[in-house]
Amino acid sequence: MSHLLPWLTALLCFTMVVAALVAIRGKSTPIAILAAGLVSLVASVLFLILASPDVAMTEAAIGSGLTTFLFFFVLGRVRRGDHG
Amino acid sequence: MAYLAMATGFLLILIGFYGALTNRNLLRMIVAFTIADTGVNIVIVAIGYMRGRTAPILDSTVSAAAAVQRIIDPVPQALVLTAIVIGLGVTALMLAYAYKLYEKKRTLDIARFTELKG
Amino acid sequence: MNALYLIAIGLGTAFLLGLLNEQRRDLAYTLTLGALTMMSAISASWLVVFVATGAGAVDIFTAGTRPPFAINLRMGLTEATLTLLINLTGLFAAIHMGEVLLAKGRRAMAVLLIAIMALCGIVLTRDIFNLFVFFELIVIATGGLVLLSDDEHAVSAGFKYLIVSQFISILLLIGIIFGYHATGTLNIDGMAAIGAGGFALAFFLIFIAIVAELKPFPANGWALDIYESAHPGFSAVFSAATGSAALFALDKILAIGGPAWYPVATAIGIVTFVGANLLALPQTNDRRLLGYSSIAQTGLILTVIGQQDILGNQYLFIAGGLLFAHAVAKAGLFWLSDFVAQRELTAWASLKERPLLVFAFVTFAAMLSGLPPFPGFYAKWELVHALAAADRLALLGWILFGALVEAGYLFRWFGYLIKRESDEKVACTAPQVIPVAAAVLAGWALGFVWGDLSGRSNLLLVLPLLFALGFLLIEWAPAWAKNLLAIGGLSFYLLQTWQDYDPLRLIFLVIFTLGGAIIFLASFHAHGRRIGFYPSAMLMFAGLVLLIQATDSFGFFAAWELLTVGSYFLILRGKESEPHALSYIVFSLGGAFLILTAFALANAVSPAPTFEIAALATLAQPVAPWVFLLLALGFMTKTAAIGLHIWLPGAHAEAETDVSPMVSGILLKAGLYGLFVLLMSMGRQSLYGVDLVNMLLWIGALTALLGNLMAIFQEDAKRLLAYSSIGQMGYALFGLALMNHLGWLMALMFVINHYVYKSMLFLSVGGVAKRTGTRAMYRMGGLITLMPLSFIATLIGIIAMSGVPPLSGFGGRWIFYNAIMDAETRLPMVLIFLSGPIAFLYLFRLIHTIFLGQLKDEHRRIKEAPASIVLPQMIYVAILMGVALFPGLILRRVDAYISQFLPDGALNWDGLTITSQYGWWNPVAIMIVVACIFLLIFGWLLFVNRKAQKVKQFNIVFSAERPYRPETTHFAWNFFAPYKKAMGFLVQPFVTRFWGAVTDLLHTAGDLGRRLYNGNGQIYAFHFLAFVVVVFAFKAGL
Amino acid sequence: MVKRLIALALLAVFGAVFATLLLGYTPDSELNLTARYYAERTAAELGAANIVTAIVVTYRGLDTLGEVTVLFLAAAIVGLVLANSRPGQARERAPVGELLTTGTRFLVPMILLLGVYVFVNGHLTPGGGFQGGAIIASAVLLMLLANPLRHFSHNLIAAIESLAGLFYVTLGLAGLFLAGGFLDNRILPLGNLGELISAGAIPVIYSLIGLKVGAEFSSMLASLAETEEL
Repeated sequence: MSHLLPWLTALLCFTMVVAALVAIRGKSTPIAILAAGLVSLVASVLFLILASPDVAMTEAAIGSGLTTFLFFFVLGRVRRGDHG
Repeated sequence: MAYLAMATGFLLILIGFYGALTNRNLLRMIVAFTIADTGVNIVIVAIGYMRGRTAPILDSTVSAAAAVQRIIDPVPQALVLTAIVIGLGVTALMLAYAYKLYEKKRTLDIARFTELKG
Repeated sequence: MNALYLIAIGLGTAFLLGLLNEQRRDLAYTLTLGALTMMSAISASWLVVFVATGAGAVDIFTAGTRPPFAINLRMGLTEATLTLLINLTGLFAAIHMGEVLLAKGRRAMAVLLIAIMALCGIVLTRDIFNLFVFFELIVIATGGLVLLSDDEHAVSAGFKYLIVSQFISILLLIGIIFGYHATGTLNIDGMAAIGAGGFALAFFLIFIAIVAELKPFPANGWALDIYESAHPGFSAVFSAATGSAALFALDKILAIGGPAWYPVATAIGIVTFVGANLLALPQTNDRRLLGYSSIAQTGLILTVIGQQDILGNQYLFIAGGLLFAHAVAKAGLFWLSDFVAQRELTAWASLKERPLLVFAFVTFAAMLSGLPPFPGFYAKWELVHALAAADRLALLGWILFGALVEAGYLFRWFGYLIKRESDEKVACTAPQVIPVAAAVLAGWALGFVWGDLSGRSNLLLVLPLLFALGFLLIEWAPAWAKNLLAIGGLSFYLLQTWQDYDPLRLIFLVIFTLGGAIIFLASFHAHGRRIGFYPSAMLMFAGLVLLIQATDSFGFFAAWELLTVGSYFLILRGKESEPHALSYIVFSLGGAFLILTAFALANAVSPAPTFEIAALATLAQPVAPWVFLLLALGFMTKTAAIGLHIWLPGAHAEAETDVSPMVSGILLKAGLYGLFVLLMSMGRQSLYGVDLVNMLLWIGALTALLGNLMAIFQEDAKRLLAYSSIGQMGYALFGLALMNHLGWLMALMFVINHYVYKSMLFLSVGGVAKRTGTRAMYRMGGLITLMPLSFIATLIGIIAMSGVPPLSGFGGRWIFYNAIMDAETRLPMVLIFLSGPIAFLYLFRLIHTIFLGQLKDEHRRIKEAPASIVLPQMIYVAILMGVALFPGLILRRVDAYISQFLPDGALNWDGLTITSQYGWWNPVAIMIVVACIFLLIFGWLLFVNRKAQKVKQFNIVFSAERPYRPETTHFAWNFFAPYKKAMGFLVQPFVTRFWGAVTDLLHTAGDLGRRLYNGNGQIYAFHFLAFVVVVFAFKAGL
Repeated sequence: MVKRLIALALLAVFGAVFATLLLGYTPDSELNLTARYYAERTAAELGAANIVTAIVVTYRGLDTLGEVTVLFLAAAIVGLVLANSRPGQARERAPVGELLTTGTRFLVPMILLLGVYVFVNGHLTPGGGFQGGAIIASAVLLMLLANPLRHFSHNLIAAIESLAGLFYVTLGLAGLFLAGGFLDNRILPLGNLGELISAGAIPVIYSLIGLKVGAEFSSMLASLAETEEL
C-alpha cells in the first residue's frame, strides 16, 4: 500500500494542475467554478495523505463545499439577468 | 512526497495569480484566487509533513509519551485551518462585491469599473 | 487593566450588538461609543502609567503558556500611545459618522468596532501569524467600511482593494510558513533572536507584504480610490489609524530582518514620499489629494524607520513626531472635508465664513508641513541633523524637496480657501464638529508635548509666541482694542529687553518692535474685528524678536519659520494676493530648508547638543564654505536677491495698506539680519577657488541695478515701490559684501533708512490708493492740493531714498561711496553707481504722476488719507529729519561695535562732523545749506509766477474716437518707453520664466505619473507584483 | 496579449522565488522547538488528544478568535452589502421536486446531528468547530435549496451567532481570572485524556465556535439566497 502512495500523490497533483488550468483558461464560468471545487476536493485527499485529517475535513467542507455553493448562488443571480 | 505536494502548491499559486491577472471577468478572478489559496494551503501542510509519521492526534496507536517520535508538526495544520476560514471570508466578501458591482453596471468586466483614477 | 480588554471589549461589544433588535439603533450606537471610550480609557491609563513610572513594556500571555508556545501581546509606551491614537481616532470617527452608522444599523457599527480592535491587535501582538490574522480582519473590515460612503464608486474601490489584498496575503502566508520552518517559532522576538539570515527570501515576502499595507508608491492605486470615495469619517481611520498600525507592524518585523533591510525600507520610503507628493501636485479632488498626502507622509515615516540605525535614541521621538502630526492632521482634514459640499479644492472657500474652521485648517496644514510649534517641526529638525551627521546628504535633499512640494500644495489649497469665492453654505452639525475640534486640540497638545520632549526650548512656552497666539483668543474684540494691545506688547518687549543687546542687534530690535508699533498706528483705520490680522501680524513679530533673541541654531531656525508663516498669512490677506502669497511661502520655506541644512551640516562637524550661532566662526574648513553658501542663499530668499525675487513684487504690492510697510519695511530686514550675522561670524569663504563674498557683491550689485530698472517700468505705484525694495536690498547686500567697515556701516544705514522711507512711502501711496481706488499711477494726478500731507511724506521719502542731500539717504550714500573707495572690486561698483540715477527715474514719477499734473474728474471730492495712516507718516518725517541731522546718535555706537570685527576705516566722529579717510560730512551744515537754497528758489518761483493764472481742466481725451485702451492717451502711461526700448532686454522676466518652467516641469511629472493609475483594479495588481519584483531586484543588487 | 506576456514575465520572477524556496527546503527530521513542546506537553497540560485542536483552541486561541471574527465580519458585511439590494419578490417558480422536499425533511436533522458530533468531539478526533459549523451550514443550504423562498429568521441566526461569540469572549476572559491567561482552557477540570468530557474548556469553546461558524455561514448563504435575481 505504502509504495503506491507516491504514485497516488503524483496523480492527485497532476489532476489538480489540470483542473486549475481548466478553471483559469476554460471558456465556461460554471465549469471553472466546478474545476476550482475539484482542485479543493483533490487537495483534501492530498491532505489526508499528508497526515492532516483536520485540514482535510476543513478543506472538503469549506474549500470545496461551501465556497462552490457561494459561487453558484452569485453566478445564478448574475447569469439569469445577463442579457448580453 | 512533500516536495511534490509543495511544488504543486506553488504551481497552483502561480496558476491562480496568472488567472487573476488575465481574466477580466470578476467571478473568474475570484475563482483564480481560490485556486491560489488552495495552493498556499498545500504548501503550508507540505512544510509540516514528516516522512513516516502520523497525524498529531493521540489515540490508542500514538501514546502521549511516544508522540514526539511519532507525530508530524501540528503547527502548520493549525495555521492552515485558520487560513482556509479566512480565505472563505474574503471570497464571500468578494463575491458580494462582485454581485453589487454587477447590479450597478450589469457587467462583470473589471475594465469597466474605472471611474476613479489618476 | 489588562491590555487584552482592548480586544475583548471591542469583540464582545461587536458580538453583543448582534443580540439587539435591529430597531434599537440608538442603543447600539451608544454601546459602540461606550466601547470605544472604554478602549481609549484603557490605552490612556497605560500611557499614564508608563509616563509616570517610566516602567518597561509588559508582556501579556494568553492560554496560560509562555511564548513562543502561545501567542503573547506586549504593552509598552509605544504600544500604549499608538493604541490610544487608534482608539481615539475610532471614537471620533464613530461620532463623526453617527448619522451613517445609525442609518446602516448595528452591523456597520460592529464592523467599525472590530476594525479598531484589530488595529489594536496589530499593534499589540508579538506573533507573526497572529499579525496576519489581524491584518486580514483589517482587510475585510475595510472592505465593509468603504461601503458606508454614499459615493457609488466606493464599491469598485473596495473591490480593487480586495484584489490586491489577496495577493498580499498569499505572499505573507508563504513568507510566514517558511520563516516558521527556518526558525521553529512564530514569535516575532524569537525570530528576531535567530535573525533573518537563514531565511532571507521568506523574510522578503513578509517584509514586502507588510510594506504593501503602507501603500507604497506606485503600488497604491487602490488606496487612492478608497481615499477618494470612502466616507471621510472612515478615511480618517484608514489614514491615521491603519497607517500607524501598519507602520508599527513594519517596525516590529524589521527587528527580524535587522539592519540589512534598513536601506530597502529607506528607498521605498523616500520614493513614496517624493513620488506621492509630486503626484498630489496636479490633483483637484480634495480627498484624493489627502490620500496622496497620506501616502507621502507614510513614506516619510517609512524612511525614518529605515534610518533608525543612525537616529539612536531619537528614533521614536522623530518617527512619533511625524506620525502623530500626520495622523492628527490627516484625520482632522478628512473630517473637515465633510463640511465642504463639493470635491474641488476650490470649493473649500465656503469654509472661510467660519474663522474657527479656517483656524482648524491652518493648524492641520501647519502640522503636515512640519511648521513650529507642532511635533513635525521638532522631528524634522532632529531628522535633518541626524542625516547630516551621518553624511546622508542625498536622502536629506530628497526629503526636503518632497516636504517643499507638499507644503506647496497645502498652502495653495489654503490660498483657495481664503481667496476663492463660494456660494455654498457650510453645513455642520455638532457631532461633526466635535472630532475636528478634538483634532485641533490634540494637535496643539502634541506640539506642547513634543516641545517638552525635545530637550530644546519648548516653543509653546516662549512668551512672544504665546502673546501672538493669545490674539487668537481675543478675536472677538474690536480691532482698535487689539491694535492697542499689539502696540503695547511690542513697546513693552522693547522696554524690557533693550539692555540685553549689542548695538547691532538693538538696531534691528528697535526696527522690529518700535518700527512695528509705528506701523500699527496706521492700523487704527480699520473697522470691525479684522479677524485673522492680529494673530498673523503678531506671529510675524514674535518670530522677528525671537530671531534677535536666538543664540543657538534651533532658536534661530524656529524664529525664522515663525516669522515666515506669520508674514505669509499677512500677505495672503491682500486682495489679489493668492498666487503671490503662494510663491512667497514656497520660496521662503525653500530658503528655510537651506538654512536648516546649513545648521545641520555645521552641527555635524562640531557636535554639540545645541549649536551656538557664534560657533559658526570656528567651523572646520571643508564644510564651512558650504554652510556659508546655504545660509547666504537662505537669507537671500528673504531679501529677494535677484533670481530669488519673483515673489516679492506681487506680495508687497497686493498687501493691505498697513501690511505692505510691515512686510517691506520690516520683514525684509530679517534677511539682512541673517546676512549680518553670517558675515560677522564667518567672514570670507571660498569654494572651489570662488570667493563667495565676492559672489554676494556681484549679486548685490546686479540686484540693485535690475531691481531699480524693473521699477522704472511699473505703472502700479505699489509695485514700483516693491521693485524698488529689491533694488534697495541689493544695495544693502552689496554694502555688506564689501566686507569693510564703511560697507557695513552703510548697510546698517540702509537698514534704518529703508525701514523709514519705505514704510512711509507705502503708507502714503497706500493712503492715496485707498482714496482713489486704484494703484495705477496714470489714473491719478493733481492730488497735491487734496492730499497735501501725503504729498509731503512722499516728497520727503523720495528725497531721502534717492540719496540726494540733505536727508538721511545722502548720509547713506556718502558712507557708501566712501566704502566703495575702500574696496577693490571695481566692476560691480560701476553697476551700483549706475543704479543710483535709475532710482531717481522711478522715484520722481511718484510725485510727478500722482501728485502733480491734472486732477482726474472722478477724484475731485477726494479727501486726505485717514488720520491714522497719515500720523505714522509724519512720525517718519520727523525721524528722517532727526536721523539726517544727527546720524551719530545711532551710527556712532554701531561704528564702534563694528570696529570689533573690521577695525580699519572707522569713521571719525567729531562733534557734528564726520570724517572718513576720503573726506568729511557735516549733516547739519548740509541741511542748512540745502534749506537756504530751497527757500531761495521757492521764493523766486513764487515771485516769478505771482501773476500766473489758474486754468480749468479741459478734457480732450474723448473728443474724437474712443481709444481702445484709454490709458494709452495718458502722458504718464508707459512713461519710460524709450528706455524700455534701449534696456528692456535687461528686465525681461527671465527669472520668472525660469521658475515658471520649474513648476511646470513638476506639474508635468505629476501628471505623467498619474497616468499610471488608470482605474483598473487588475492593472493595480500588476503594479503591485511589479513593485515586488523591483524591490526584490533592488535588495538583490544591494 | 501584451498583458499576458507581462503577466508571464512577472510570474516568472515569482516562479523563481518559489523555486528557490522549494529547493532550499529540507524536511525536518525532528520536531522543532515549538512542535516538540506541543507533542510533549499538550496531553499533560491541556488534556486534549487532538493536538491540532489544542493549538487551535488554546495555544493559538487568539488566532481562532480572530478567525471567527473574520467570518462574523464577512457575514455582517455580506449582509450589509446586499442589504440595499431589494429582496427577492415572490415569483412563480417551478416547484421543487418532492424528492428533494421530503429528503430535506429527513436529512436536515441528521446533518445537524452530524455537525454537532463533529465539533463536540473536536478535541478527540479530527474535526471541530469549523468543520462542524460547515456541516450545520450545509443543512441550512439544503433547506434553502428545497424552498428557495423561505425567509430565514435572520434574528435567530444573529442571536445564535452573537450569543456564541459573547460566551466565547467571556470564557476567554474567565481564563484571565480563573486560570493562567486569556483563553486558558483550564478553567474546567481536564478530566481523562481521550474522554468526551475532558480537556477543560476546549470542547465548550469548540462547540461555541461550531455554533457561531454555522450561524455565520448560514447567514452568508441566506443573505445571498435572498437577493433578487438580477
